[in-house]
Amino acid sequence: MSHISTITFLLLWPFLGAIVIALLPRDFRLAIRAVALASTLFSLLLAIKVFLQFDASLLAPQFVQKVLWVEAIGISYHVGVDGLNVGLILMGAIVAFAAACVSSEIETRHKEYYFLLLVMIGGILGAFASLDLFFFYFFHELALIPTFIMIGLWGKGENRIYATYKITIYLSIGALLALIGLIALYLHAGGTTFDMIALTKQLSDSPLAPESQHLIFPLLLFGFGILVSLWPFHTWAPLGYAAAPTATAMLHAGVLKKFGLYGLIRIAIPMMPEAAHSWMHVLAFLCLGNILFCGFVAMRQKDLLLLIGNSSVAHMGFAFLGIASLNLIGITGAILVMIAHGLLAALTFALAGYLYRQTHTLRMDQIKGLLPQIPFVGTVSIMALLAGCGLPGFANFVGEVTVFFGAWKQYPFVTALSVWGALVIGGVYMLRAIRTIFHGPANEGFNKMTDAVNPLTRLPYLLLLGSLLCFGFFPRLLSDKIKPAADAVAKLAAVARESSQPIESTEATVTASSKIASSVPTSKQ
Amino acid sequence: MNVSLTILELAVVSLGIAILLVDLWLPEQHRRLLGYTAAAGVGLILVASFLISVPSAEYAFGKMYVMDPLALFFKRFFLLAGAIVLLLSVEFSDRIETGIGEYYTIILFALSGMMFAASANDLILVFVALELITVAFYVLTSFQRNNIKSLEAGVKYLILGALASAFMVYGIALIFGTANSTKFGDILAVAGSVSSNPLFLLGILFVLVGLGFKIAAFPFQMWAPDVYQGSPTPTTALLAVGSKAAGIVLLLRILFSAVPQIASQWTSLLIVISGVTILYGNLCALPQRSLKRLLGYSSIAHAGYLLLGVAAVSMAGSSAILYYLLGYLFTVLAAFTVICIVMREVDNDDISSFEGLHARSPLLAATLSLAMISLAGIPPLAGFFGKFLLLKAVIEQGANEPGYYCLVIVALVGVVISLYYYLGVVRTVYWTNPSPGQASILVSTPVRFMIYACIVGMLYLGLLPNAAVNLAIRAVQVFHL
Amino acid sequence: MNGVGLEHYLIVSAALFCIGLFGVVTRRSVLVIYMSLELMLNAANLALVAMSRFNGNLDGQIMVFFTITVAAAEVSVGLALIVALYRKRQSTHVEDLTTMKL
Amino acid sequence: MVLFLPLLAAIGIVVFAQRNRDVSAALSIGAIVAGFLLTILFVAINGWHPITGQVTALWFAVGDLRIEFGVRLDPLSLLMLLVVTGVGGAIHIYSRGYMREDPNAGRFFASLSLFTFSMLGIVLSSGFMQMFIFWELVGVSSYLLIGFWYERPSAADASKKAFLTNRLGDFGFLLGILMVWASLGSLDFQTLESAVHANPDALGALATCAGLLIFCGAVGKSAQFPLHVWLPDAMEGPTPVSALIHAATMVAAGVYMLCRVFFLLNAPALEVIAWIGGFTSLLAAVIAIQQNDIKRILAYSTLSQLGYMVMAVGLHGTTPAMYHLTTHASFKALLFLGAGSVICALHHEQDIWKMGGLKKRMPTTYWTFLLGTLALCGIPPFSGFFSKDEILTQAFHHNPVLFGIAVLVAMLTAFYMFRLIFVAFRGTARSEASAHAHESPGIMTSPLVFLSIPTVFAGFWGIEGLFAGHGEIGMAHSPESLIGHLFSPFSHAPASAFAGIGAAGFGIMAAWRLYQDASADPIPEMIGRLSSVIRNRFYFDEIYGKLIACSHDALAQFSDSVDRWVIGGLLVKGIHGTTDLAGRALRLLQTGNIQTYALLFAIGVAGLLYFMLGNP
Amino acid sequence: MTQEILFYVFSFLTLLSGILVVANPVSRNPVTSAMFLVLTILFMAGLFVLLHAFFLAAVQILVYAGAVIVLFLFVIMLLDLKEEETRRVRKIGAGIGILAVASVFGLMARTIGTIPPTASSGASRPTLEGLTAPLGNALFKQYLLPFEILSILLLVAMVGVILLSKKDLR
Repeated sequence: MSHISTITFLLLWPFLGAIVIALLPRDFRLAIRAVALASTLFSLLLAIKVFLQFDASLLAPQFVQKVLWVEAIGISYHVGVDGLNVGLILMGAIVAFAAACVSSEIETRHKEYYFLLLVMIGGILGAFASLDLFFFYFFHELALIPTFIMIGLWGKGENRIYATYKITIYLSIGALLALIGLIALYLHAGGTTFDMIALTKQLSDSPLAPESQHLIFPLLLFGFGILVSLWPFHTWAPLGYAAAPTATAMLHAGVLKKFGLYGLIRIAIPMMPEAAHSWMHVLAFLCLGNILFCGFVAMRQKDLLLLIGNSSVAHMGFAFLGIASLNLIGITGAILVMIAHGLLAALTFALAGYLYRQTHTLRMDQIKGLLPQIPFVGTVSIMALLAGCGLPGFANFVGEVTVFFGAWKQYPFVTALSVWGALVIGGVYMLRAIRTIFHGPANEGFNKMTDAVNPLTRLPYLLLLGSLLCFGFFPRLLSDKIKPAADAVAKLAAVARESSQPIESTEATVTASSKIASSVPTSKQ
Repeated sequence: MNVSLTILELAVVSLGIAILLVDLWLPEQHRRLLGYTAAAGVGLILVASFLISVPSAEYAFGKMYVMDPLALFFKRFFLLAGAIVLLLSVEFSDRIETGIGEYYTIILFALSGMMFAASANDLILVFVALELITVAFYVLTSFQRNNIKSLEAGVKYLILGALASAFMVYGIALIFGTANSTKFGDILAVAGSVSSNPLFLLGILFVLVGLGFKIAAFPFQMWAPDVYQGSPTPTTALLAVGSKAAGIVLLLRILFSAVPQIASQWTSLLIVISGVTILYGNLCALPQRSLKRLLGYSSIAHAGYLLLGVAAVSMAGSSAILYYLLGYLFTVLAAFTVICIVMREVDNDDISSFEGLHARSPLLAATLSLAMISLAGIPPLAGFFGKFLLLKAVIEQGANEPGYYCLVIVALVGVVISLYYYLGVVRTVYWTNPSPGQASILVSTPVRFMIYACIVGMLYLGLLPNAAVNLAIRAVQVFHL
Repeated sequence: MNGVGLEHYLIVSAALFCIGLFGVVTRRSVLVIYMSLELMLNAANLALVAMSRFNGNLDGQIMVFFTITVAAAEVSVGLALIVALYRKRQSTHVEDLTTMKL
Repeated sequence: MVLFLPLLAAIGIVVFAQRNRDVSAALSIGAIVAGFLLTILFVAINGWHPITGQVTALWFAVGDLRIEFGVRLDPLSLLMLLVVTGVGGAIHIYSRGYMREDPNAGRFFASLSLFTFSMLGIVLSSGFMQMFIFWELVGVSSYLLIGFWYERPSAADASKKAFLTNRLGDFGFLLGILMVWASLGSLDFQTLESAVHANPDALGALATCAGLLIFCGAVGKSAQFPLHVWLPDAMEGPTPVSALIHAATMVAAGVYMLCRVFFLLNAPALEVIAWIGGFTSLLAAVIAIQQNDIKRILAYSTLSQLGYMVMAVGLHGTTPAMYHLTTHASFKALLFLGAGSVICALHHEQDIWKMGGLKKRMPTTYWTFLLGTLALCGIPPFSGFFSKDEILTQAFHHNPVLFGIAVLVAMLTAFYMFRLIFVAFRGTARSEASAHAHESPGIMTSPLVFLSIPTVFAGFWGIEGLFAGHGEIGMAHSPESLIGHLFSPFSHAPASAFAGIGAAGFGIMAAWRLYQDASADPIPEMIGRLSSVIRNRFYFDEIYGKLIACSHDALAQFSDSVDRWVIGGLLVKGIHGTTDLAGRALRLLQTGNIQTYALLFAIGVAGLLYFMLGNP
Repeated sequence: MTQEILFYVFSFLTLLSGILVVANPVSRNPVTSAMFLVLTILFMAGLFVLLHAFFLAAVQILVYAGAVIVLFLFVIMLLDLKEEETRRVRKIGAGIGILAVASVFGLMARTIGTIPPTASSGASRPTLEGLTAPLGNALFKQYLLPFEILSILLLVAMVGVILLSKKDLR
């Protein structure tokens, strides 16, 4: 391989930064921070370049680089972008830069912190850029470890240790299940290559036996599901995010968490479409657990961080729903939701982190009426929270609506409830947060707040908000790039649908639609 | 008779005798030099071993001794481990009141035993080599003879070791009686006819008991925590790496070279043993406060992981074991190096004495954390890729026998449990602050060098496993699978 | 020796082996445990010799030779340990050797 | 162009002029006035039936799903455009005066412009999705406006309530959209309309359901029963906001939407719509007669009038509905602005029983207010008469029961409006503030005057022509037809016309009798408990509060406890605890006693042997 | 026939004294155990002779009885070990021990019982004589390597024993 792909550079920068930081003396705080900012900025610029140069009309992955790594079992370092991940990488790079920006809140052990942060960022970007099953997993794990350590070391709150353990154990279980699934997939496909592209092609030509599919798919589904906090394996998420330092929460909730969803779309569905069909019903109902159940839980939270955490879990439900619908619209919607939620989660956690630094608590019964004191942060927060309940103009709305359109035909009943979750439940808890924290009369004791005035301080928030608005106003920027790849996935899924029993599914639709007819008057209250 | 094949072992033995002799005349203050000399000598032999190439298996002493890629792989492995442990012993020498020269010598002799074991192609040689290792370890374990823990560990190891030896001898007797030979080649030749003979199977089982004791597999694992805890730290390190690897290589040889048919019949046994060992080690390690004891339990768990590869009864499984051991070597030695140095300051291996290590010595803290992370099987370190290969090998067999899937689940549960206590160590190292009285720890240059070597080894194996994997795959070609 | 075959010898050796094992399991003096271990090794030797004789193969007897040597070495190290231990603890009871547990 | 001016203004204000009141006001007003003028210009040039009926641009497309953004210009939207820009413009100008003291006026005007933008978006939208998007945006901008004084708990609560109630409606709306899309495969009004025309049964069995779901959206936005509760509370916002949102434009969006998608609604759905409209109008009117807050009276009156419009739609009368919408927009805005003027003059006093005698002190306000009231009550020749009359006629022809209700409502309307007039403007001052009130400044009264023009004259030219589709009926109206039109109600449907006038007259008389010189409300004495029931709005808020507490809160509590105890506690902690326990238990095996180890060793061997050789 | 009788006698005596080593109902003194161990070894040497392993029989007596047991006794005397104190008699432990050992024995015996009786019927009469010369030959030619390793082992044991038991080193 003579040339080195832009993507490789994109991944390389954070790692290079990490190495440089490791070599710098620990007193050079400014230099350390500058290195972190610069390396993430370079990555961001490269990601933008890749995004702009990406040609959606070509189905094959672009900016590819492939280097044989372990010859004996067919692992190679293979990176590249196609429609499925181009947006995610861009989103990841944006969030990474923003995360590096907000890391100024760290006051102890800068060196270790930025080192871990950059490793995490590199891992995240790598996980999404990988076209090799092994590296896909490898980078993800690489990003997870700094997550745990950062939560433990720089986390906040009393039970951060418990949270660290919980998030560690949960995510490890998920990752390991997925790993087993991936290995099994590799072996059942012949055990010659870990290359995703080759595997997808091979498996679409000669699909796996149904028994194998039904064995492997649930492993991947639940393994990835746990990583994305699929209900009922979600309890790690709110707690973990509440305890995590801001940048970690941003990166994990925003980007790394999407790994599971991405894996489902990238691997599980195209490679095992038949099993996907039989399992998607399960997923569709579990995602209701995310949307409704976690939505309700979010309504009860007293701590803003827990609320955001639960709402982030709830939002994952929409992505699951989109995936469960197994059609072009749904999958595109799921990816849109992933990107949008990534930006949004990063933004909300960044803001929550800012508030926390000012107030040292985020309990909603204690802090009230902050808006007049911090107009900038307050306004951005309100916009973020409103985006969280699916307001048009923000990218989330586009994603969610697309998901609804995609899922409606498959699961009208589930979709109806999800719409309820998106519009009503989401509205209730987000507005509640706005109402208590920003609106209303100010509380005594919180009148020494300082707003973000410095343009550099404002930059991450504006960057994230701007991206949200940009994709919200011009969703075609994303959707046109996603569509061909999503279409390929949906087509693979559709092939299997035709081969499986079509009668059953229509029956299901009819019963479900009669259900909806009866359920509508009651659900209107 | 091709005696020249044993050149490496002979070199080690000669080195040992030389050290023993030089020790007699060396003044007290130059003792340190002795250790460095021994380590350098082993290192030299290691380097020299790369001059040897074995395209195919070569035999000596009437096919009793074999030199093949597998043997060479393990010889190098043991030499590497030996060099590091010797360096570690130098660091440890002030805590051994008497006979440090003898300590080095016995380590070298144990090393030669391991190297013989790697080449053993005859049950008698297996027995003798194992006994050399074991007896050497009896002495090494109880070397701190003023420390009751060390003596206690020695007694425990001795009694259980002798018990295991007895079983092994009995097993060898039965195998000899039924197959009428102790040579692997002959056993393989007649295995078809005797593999249904219960007496032969009994013999194999008894031999497995003996080896199971060495690698601390369930149900012969009881000694491990006590002995790990009580022994001088370099001994523990060598025990964890060398003794276990010797047991594994013999297990592999016997099962896959001599009686492969039986091995493939006994998968259920191997699966159960592997699974239970993993669970036992990890569960017991959970509430552990003594770091060395924790590593003892963890070594049981790792024996279980290694047995995964054995249970897979496949080339992939065997090569995964080799790779895994290589990673384990760097990881465990790194961990014990840190423990050794920290315990030099406070004679206590309780996890609490590692509190705030990050402030006292960032290098040691990072090393210990990396080691723990690698043991837990997290990328990008060696432990991850090793587990990956092992799991892959096991899943590969899953199509033939569903029990393998259960084994995979058990292994996963084990990994998750292990995360808890490994990260607990990391937490102690980084989360807490040192108590005021504790000064920062100085690390001598050779040790620093050694630590770097271990870290580089972990990272190299984790990041660029290609070479090691190829090496392992080539080494296991000797098996009749 | 018509009536006495290999299995008789083996049964005897197995019985002796198990007697030794029983001793290891139940006796509490480390010394007696060592003796029991010797019994076990001797039982194995008996089996080896019998096997050797009935197979017409001398290797078994060579093995016995080695076993005896190893046993002697083990016992000597073990006894030295006991001496060292006794100096520290004034006891050779296994129940006194439980500083490390759990 | 019209659409984006306010958006640009909003962005401009946010980015550049948040601190500068004058600039932001100027930007905002300029944008909307320009929009108004442009609309007029457009109509003047192209007439009511422009050649370029619809221009669209693809916004987003995936597979079957095509979301297009377009501008649809037809009489319906042009009329609405005029209303929004015209009335809205007046309100903008008025706001300049009303908000001159407020330090956050910049934010106010930004929100106002955003609102106008969204509203225009709804009006001009060419497809369902676009409409839904702007629909939501209207919701949020109204949220911002109602909660403008967010430091006040009541305002913050009201805005939250408004948004959430709207959301409930939107829920149905979106489901309806999904349903329509699923069966017809398009979201474009034009395509849909032709599809429905080509095949009336295209929606199949779900037609009623889909129609009603879409109607849900209107129920939320136009505050129909049972989602009417937000509107009165929304009066917590600044008065121009009340005028803009809750009188003229936002609430009208529901009616407009119904007219826009009228082709999708089948008979059963319309039946339901009509009844809901009728019921809402009656309910609101009854509640209105016992309210004391000047803005709340107007709010309930708005509710009632919206009920009228919805009922009209339900009775197949989109034209009357739009007609009434237009006229209502102008006179209700007028009334609100008048009320605002009063409130402003009385230093934010809103209780009518603390006013009185304002006629002399605030003549402009009074007279314009009176004009508005007369129009609202349907007294000829004011505009309200004509539009209301058309609805009555429609009801008369289609559903006599609803006709009865409508007449009753007309009477009640006249009653409570004149109660307001008598109590607030006539008589003597009942408080210090009202005694010293002064007329508002010109910037506030000029919109009043401006708005009173259509209030008075809008009825003269009617709007039937617009929808009939023949000829160009613009501003230039021939006097003959105008005169003829003036009397047409009496000629072609005398019954309903006279019923309306009669009812109104009766109401006025009753109000005159009761409140001519009343210093306190005599009604509570007359009807006792019922009064307090009415005053408390039939306890709808309380019932809803309970309902929500019982449903969502209970569900939330349930979920939370399941999360906390079952998943987090039982499962996670249970598994963790079991593991830990197993570890501790197993550890006990390691007694440290070599004998135990040996024993376990022996047991292990025994087990091993048994396992392998026990069953040969 | 004589051999048969001798076999049974020696076997019986071996086992009996073996039992008395580990479970002497009369004495718990290590010295007694050691003495019975000598007996066991002597009787076993008899069995060796019956198996024509004359050299090994001699070695057995010389090494074990002559050296190992003496070592035992030496240590016992050196440390002046008294009777094994009977603290709590762990009946449960002993019971489980008996059970486990009995099951091991049962399983072993059962396995041994499965050998085809041809071995004992005398069909293939064993002719091997465990004489010194062939043994020595094998030991120093074929088994040179293990022999040498054993020498290292003995060296290790020697060094170890000296280190462990020496009272004060330097």
